[in-house]
Amino acid sequence: MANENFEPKITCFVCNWCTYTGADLAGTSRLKQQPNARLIRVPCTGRIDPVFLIKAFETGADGVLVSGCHPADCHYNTGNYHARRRWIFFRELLNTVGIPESRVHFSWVSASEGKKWVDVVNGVIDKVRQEGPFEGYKKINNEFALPEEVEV
Amino acid sequence: MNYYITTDEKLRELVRTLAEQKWNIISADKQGTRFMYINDGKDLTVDAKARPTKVSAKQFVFPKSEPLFFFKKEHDDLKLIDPQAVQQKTVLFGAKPCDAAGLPIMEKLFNWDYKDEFFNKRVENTVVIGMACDYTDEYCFCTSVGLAPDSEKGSDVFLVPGADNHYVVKEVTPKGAAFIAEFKAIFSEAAQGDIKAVSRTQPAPEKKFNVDEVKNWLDGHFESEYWSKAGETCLGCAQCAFVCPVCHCFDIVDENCAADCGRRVKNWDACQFGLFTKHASGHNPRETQPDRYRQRVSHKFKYYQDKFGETLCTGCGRCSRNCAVGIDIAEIVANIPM
Amino acid sequence: MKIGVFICYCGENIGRTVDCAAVAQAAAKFPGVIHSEDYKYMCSDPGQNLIKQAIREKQLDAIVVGSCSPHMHEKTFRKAAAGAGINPYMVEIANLREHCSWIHDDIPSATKKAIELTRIAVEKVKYNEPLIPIRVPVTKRALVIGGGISGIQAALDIANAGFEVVLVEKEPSIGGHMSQLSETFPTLDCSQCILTPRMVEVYQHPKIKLLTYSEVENVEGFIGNFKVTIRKKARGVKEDLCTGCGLCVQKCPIRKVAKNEFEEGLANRPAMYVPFPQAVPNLPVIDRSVCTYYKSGKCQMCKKVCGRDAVDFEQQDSFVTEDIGSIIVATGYKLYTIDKKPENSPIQGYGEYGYGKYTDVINGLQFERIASASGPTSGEILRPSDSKVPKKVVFIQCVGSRDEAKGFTYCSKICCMYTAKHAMLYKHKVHDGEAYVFYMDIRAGGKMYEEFVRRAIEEDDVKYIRGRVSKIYEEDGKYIVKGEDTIAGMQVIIDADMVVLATAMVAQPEAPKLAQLLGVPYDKYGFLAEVHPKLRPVETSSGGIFLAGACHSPRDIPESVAMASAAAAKALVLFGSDMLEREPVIAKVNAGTCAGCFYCQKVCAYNAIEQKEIKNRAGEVIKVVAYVNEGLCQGCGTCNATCPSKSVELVGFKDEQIFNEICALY
Amino acid sequence: MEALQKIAKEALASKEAAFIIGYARVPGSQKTRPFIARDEAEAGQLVFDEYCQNNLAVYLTRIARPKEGKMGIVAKSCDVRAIVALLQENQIKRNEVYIIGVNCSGVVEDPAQPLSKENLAGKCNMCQAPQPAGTDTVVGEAKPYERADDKVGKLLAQLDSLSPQERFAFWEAEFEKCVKCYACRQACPLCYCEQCIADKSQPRWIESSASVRGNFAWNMIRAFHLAGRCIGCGECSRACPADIPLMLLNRKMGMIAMKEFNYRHGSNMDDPTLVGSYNNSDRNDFIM
Repeated sequence: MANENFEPKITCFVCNWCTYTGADLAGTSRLKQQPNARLIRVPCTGRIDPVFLIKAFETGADGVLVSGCHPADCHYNTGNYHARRRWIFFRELLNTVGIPESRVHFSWVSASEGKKWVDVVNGVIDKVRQEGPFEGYKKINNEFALPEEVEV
Repeated sequence: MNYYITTDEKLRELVRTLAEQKWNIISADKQGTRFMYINDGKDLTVDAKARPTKVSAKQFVFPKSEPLFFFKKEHDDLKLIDPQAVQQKTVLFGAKPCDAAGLPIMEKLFNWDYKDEFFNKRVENTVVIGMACDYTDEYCFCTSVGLAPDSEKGSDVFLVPGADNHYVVKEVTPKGAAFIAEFKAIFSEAAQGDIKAVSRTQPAPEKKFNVDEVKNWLDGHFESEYWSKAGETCLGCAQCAFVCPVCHCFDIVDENCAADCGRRVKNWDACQFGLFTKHASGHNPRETQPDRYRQRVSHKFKYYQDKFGETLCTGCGRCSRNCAVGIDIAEIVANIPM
Repeated sequence: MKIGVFICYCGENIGRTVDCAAVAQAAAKFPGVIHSEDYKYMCSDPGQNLIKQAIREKQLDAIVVGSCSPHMHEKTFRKAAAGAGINPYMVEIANLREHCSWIHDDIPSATKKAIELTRIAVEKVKYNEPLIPIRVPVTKRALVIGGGISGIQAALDIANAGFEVVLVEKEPSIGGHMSQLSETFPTLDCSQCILTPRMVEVYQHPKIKLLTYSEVENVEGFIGNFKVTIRKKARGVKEDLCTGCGLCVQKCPIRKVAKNEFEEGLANRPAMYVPFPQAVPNLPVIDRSVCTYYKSGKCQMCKKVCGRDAVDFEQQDSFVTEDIGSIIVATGYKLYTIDKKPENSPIQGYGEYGYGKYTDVINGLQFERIASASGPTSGEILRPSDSKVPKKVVFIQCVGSRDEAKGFTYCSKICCMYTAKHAMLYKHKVHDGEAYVFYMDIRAGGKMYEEFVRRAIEEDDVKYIRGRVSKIYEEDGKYIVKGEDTIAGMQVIIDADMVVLATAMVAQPEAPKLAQLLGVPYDKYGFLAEVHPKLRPVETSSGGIFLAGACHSPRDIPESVAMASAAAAKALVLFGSDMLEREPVIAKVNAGTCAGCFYCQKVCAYNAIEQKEIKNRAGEVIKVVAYVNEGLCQGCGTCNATCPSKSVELVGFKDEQIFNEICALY
Repeated sequence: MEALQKIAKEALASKEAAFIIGYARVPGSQKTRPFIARDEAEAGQLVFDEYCQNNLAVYLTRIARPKEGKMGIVAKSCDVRAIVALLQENQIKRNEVYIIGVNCSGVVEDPAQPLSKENLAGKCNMCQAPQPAGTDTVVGEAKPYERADDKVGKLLAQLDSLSPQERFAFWEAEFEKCVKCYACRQACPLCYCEQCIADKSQPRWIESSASVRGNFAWNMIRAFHLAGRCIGCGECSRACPADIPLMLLNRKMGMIAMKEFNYRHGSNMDDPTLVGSYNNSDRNDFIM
């Protein structure tokens, strides 16, 4: 498929205490990853507003990954539970407007799961690469591209 | 003035020709919601009996959102980039008199001091094919604001429906004449005698008020008690302004394209929004919804008159027809305790 | 805003895969950046001086450091910034090491990513604002959970420094596993003899409040200000009246009704019992699951004989709430029960060695009791089945440990040493006996440890066989141990009289539940996680909560004691100041736009959102809005994401900052 | 109708209510529209019948609060749910409102046409209890009516059967029509924020331009903010001048609330809200 040469852009929103630290551990352990993910660190998955995801697609993300502490492990006790409840709605909403599950991923990665983080990141990148560029959003983003960059 | 004859089928053929020549072609949609770009003759909707579309055609000369320029920050420099120029030739099919009349009314606002080149360029590039209207409902009041179902104001070419899917075609402006000349195959010349009388099936809208009397009253009744009840149930949405063929308020905002670049955009705005007049301090001179409703009526029937000698209304009735809480501007104006 | 960017090579760590100079050059072109440079070691003194100098000379408002994880050096660079006169919160870190150079090989793509990570940080810092740390008072009182040697050591260290300690132990007595041991390696001194004085010291210490037979029920609050609810389980004995005379235990008519836990099931005990003679406190407890009274309402012998009327059958669990500033977790370990698979655990069963089926296949702690002078055999090595002296004993190491197939990847660390000790103790007591040890490797790192193992082999003639045992079965009263000697390359068959399994150390089964109460991460085995494996080994990611002993990972007594003292020292550091500075990352409400739906209040885990009335000039309430109690807010930001109108924002991670970060990714 | 007027007059006369938010006839038409009766004479104009489509609960957060007396409101059972939702969300207190419940026999979709199976408002199809509960008083009688096809449900099922690309294209065409007039927001009884996220400019999460992209953001966030909260009155769809089928999204969220949590917002003022509470056993299978 033509998608093999496509390098997807993955915007990740991760909590500071579990996933960010887990990603640190992956680094400390020198576990190699594909270079397509960009992490934005927030204190807790509870801080992650669905508008972040929309903005990520507006800035050209082909896929989004949201990750935090496992249930019951939240540094702030319940932030991830509230986050999960929002996601249950939001992912269905995105899916209904045509932003499919294959582009919006969620995971629980703890501070000790460096290996899991690598598997999750690589898995998401592979999955989105297979999906190809997010043409739908790219088209509506085009209106915001600087004129000289518009393909006529 | 020259007359021509054409048919429904020929107009569709015209659409095909125009599409080949890369014109922008605008027609009402089949559902009667709005005007839209079409590229295929079969999508053309020219129907004198149709209710005016819910949203007027103004966005093709005054877009709901129009970039004025783009900017890019480069280290310690700021680069401005013009948007792509408005160039494409455009034709608007089937504008009712209450739609077409909006263009010359708005033209005054966009040219009284600063000449809005975006608006002017779009108007200049657009051929408006107006059409006599054969629709009347309780919301229509074009006759109250100096128009009529067969007003040609704002049209370059004017269609009057005849029998058997025929249209009598009038060239109204030189631009219209040039257009007809360019597409001679579509418009066959007709002698005065060839024009068959066309019978309307609907009565013209009744005259609900006199604009001069209304203006007189408005001149002296800014503080009238009447307003407190008139706008009381208004929910403060901008539906009325945005569907209106002549409401022209806009807001200018900067939007991010990416971290180091953005665009300055001119967006529709509306006086019924609480934010419209809200100051940065938090103070709002039009604090309540009745204050805002007074503004809407006053702008249409007084301020625009004061400034440009015209009523800022074509009597299409869209704002009232669509209002979720049944506010009818003609009723409110007609009920003014004069 | 004038921003400075500083890109660190971290020696070769970043520099090897990221073209740091190129990153610095690219950053110099970012809007707002007026200074950009790279340096070998930004965290070093000269590196920090570069930053300070640039801040002063170029009058920078904010800086971005492209370096290691913010978890590593964010504080360092904040301090450096503060040293040069700008607010320490005007600093952002781009994680170019853990999140870039260490995980990628390709220099061009890693460099491109590093530039983007730097741009994210630059865009964020544009909306950073100067913040002032929040100061909260510290309750100078520690809670130690677990009364084994780690908990005892931590409690004594803190108490001896003059601060109050609440020590909670779930069993009726403190002492933990160490009290069960016979002798300790590598000195072979008597475990009880060195431990008991410490237990007594705890009991008598005026600064230590000892709560045995108690468990932590709930934890609220945060560093310096925890509120801990402790459940005191009903002993059936009034602690204030009981003198510990032991008459009730002697008179309990059902003598051998339950397995004696302390003796690892090698002996029985009555329903009314004291766990072991040296128990602290020396108070009996009624085992309600077996006591006749609780079954039929009859007997009451203990109550009748008690001269102090201390027996209370109706006693209920009670709760105490303690104000605590720091918590030390020392919940210890358990031995892997090899006969069945634990629930909800990655651990698999380990059936083939016949534990639980063959009476004389025992585990290490059972051997400790057999070898102990105070144990069921009074220290004579007799096998459980027939109380005969075993003439051939096989010791098997790594039962469970280091065996992925069984669900364990880790090494239990202490088994090499205690197996050598067991074999040695056996040989010392049964001179004509034969001791065989099956091992994978000998891991004897530690002072005098290697020498100890050599002594077992060379002086005590313990036969070490490198290889695994495949099967044990019973034949003619012997346990046939089939194994492989990988050095000799042959099969070994030993007809043993007794087999001792060095089973894996596992976490306490309740550890995850406790960790959840405390908000401390744990691994899949239930061991609690430290915040940094090297530099912060006793601290957890929850401020004020520290780890001691085997609850963190398998470790022996000296290591546990050292860790306990380290944890105590961490608590004492906290108690060293009256006020605690907290990160000013807290939520703030915009009362002007707040609509008062109070969804923020519903999602707040800390009850930090209060309701506040807004009045007009006439004093009339015009609306009720949310208000954040700064002392309680912990800065998770869940309210911010929940608020539909974005009227509450988390300082430090405000919408504008995150918006800019996302926009930086184009 | 007389009973309604009588109760309204009494409530105004006794100063129980400062005003009554109700319906009045549009002159010369069978159509009705919201009307605020402030005295007994005005109370004589109040009507209720099958042409009363509006959900008047929206006015409870829009209109200036009276200094004395309660806000009186005429409410169908569906409107009562909106009122209960406002109670659940701290926007009003029960003792601030005087609720005149009206038994309902269904309302029209198109007010130019009489009520029929074909001309039944979408919300009436979903109605579970035409008799309002928990009101201060109830008038009228609820006659059974024939339910029509569930058009929204059908369209949603059709949409769900498409590929994501096709769904995106569907919404792209729909949202292209959006003019950002915010009629959907203003007509919604549960959109009561003093400052909508769409009006917040620092940062501007939702572009104020009526660009397709800005319209996507707006409509997604609008639906999300109503997830687990929308009571299904359909006023957003009815108010939309661009005929965007907004209820598809609201309905989808409502279906999730029902499927995952067996929850209907506005059913009981003491219920914990869906957003703002959680359960350890909430669905977790979509999280790696």
